[in-house]
Amino acid sequence: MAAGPMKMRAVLGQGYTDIRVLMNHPMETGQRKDADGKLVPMHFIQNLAVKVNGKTVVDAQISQAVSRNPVFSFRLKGGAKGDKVEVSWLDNHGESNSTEAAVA
Amino acid sequence: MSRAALLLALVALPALGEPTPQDVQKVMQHDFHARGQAGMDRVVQDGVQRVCTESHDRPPAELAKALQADQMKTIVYPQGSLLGDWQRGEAIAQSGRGLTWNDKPGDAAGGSCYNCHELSPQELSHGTIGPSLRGFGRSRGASAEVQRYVYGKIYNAKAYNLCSQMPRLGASGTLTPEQIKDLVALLLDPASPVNR
Amino acid sequence: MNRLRRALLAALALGLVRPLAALAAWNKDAFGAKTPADALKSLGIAGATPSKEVVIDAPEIAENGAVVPIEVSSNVPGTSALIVLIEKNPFPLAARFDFRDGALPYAKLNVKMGETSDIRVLAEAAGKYYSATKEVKVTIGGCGG
Amino acid sequence: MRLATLAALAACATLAQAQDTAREIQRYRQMIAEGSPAELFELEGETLWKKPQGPKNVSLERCDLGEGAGVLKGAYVHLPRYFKDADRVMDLEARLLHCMTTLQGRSRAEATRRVFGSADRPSEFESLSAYIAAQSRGVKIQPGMSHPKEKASYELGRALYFQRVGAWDFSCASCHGEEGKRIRMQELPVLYKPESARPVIATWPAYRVSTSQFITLQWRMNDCYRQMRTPEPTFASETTVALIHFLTATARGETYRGPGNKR
Repeated sequence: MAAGPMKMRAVLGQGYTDIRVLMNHPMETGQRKDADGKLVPMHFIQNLAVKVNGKTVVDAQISQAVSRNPVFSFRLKGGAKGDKVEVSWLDNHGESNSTEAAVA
Repeated sequence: MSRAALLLALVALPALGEPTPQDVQKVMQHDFHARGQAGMDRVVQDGVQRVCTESHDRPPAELAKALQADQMKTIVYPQGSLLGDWQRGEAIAQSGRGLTWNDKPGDAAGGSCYNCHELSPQELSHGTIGPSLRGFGRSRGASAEVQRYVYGKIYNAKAYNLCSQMPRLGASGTLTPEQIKDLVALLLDPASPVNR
Repeated sequence: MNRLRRALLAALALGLVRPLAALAAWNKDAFGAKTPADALKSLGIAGATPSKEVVIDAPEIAENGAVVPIEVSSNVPGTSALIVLIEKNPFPLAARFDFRDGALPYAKLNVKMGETSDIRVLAEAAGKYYSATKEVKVTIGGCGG
Repeated sequence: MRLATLAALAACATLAQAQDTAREIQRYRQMIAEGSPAELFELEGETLWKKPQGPKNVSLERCDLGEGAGVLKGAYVHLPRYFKDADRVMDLEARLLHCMTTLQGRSRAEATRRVFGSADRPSEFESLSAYIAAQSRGVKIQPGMSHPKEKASYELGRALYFQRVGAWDFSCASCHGEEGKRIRMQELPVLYKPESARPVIATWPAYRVSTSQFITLQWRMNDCYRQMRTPEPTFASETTVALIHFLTATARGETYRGPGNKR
């Protein structure tokens, strides 16, 4: 698939904003063998950040223990329609991606 | 009635417009292709498959008895004890390999037993299509006669119940006599977890 | 001047002072630890008080260890971080979430579990740690064929 | 006496455990459904739908899935159906293959070189199925049932469902034939009964968490026949379409809510 597409939904709930973000990433543990028996090298997202209107509110460190094609949900205190929410990731190969959405 | 006549007698008249097993077989012979060890012979029904399909697994008693007798003749018993090693038996019961188009013919096959049966109480992930076999040997003992029954049932389940869903693991060439003896041990050996 | 610079760099290295924009440095030692105890030591955590205020919502049985959905949160006032450990995994530390003004101490994610194991979650509040554990049984689903 | 009570306790513990097991598996399924990467495949499918390909360098946007050229809304749930231009009943994947060969001018061999993908690289049919199926969310399932060839396809599908073949004498009904049966931990819906078929067909195609792949009904037919120890069914052949037709017709009337999420 394209270099790790991401999809995010930010919806105003009761008293908090519900953020759900999907990201395409193999999250390889380094222990999996490919079709012809070769070990696939470690390749996983290490850092994940959620920013609201430019300010980091969630700063996460994750590992190869997170499932492939990760799906995360977070909750922001309050929040208002139109707030700009951005989620970005950085993996152990130095690759990164980010996506943003306005709170619906 | 001779066996052939029995087979030819249609077990159940198909409803109008409903394809017969022969019609279905023709479509499959057109729509399938051999792959790996799975050849096109496998879409051609034998007598047991034909009768069970036509009767929706409820064959007329007389026909069933006759065909079961035929199936009984296919069972070949090895010499001596039929009790193998239950630990190898557990591994065979766990393995789902064997006879698929991506199984290599030389590789050891398994019995897929846990897919349908409960056996050792330690295995939470077991099926329920077949009866639970927990404590099977505890209640029946491990006499030569019981060993022979279990060996035969694994070798060709259709000899005992014509339209059983249990594969003919010996007759189909899936398991070797040695592997079947190991499964007999898994079921009958007092030391096997099935009987503890 | 360089004494101050050196102290700041040292502090940065220890992750005590996070540059506003940059992400927390990925804690190689903690994530590389092979036992829960070593992971906590690398995170500078001496001990944690078990508390019902730390909540783990996870299935008791997961049909497949590749994707185990867990929801972790903390009702301890002032919670600033949640740490997720999967005790029996080759590398027990699975994730660490630091929450700042505006985010609730809550996260839902899918984790991999090598085998049936306890999931342990720690909540950090005002430098003290509170913990909860939940066992998830991992079975092999499907036809095993 | 104590031994008997212990045994009794153990017995009812197992029974209780069995019910807990089923309930917990249900909870596991419900939790993984809430966070599904299926949407990522829908995105990929949209890109492919619009991407010019083949000797004619044309996208699939003019492909008629039965509701008119390029119309996606409700197309998936009205398949399989009869198509006059091909004079046969087609499911979604058969129809996509038809558009690839006619509109895009691709050879059947090239278009079907890789019909089932991998976690690293889904196949075109998988991504396209995710995107197109999603366009039918909220629409009632209603495959073609009026044309004589549609009726024949349905009847063939039903007969195939009960046809015992292969080295292990299985039919679909061997596993999908009786209520409450399981293979390992996997419950087996009795798919010739509407009430069992509806929730299943309403959530296929689906993202499979255990392999991180997006799987379609053509794959499902292929993999079931593999486990039945038969030779391989040709992709989008009459057999596979007839079976999918029988299952979809059995589920008709249900509101589609896929793409879904499977173990």
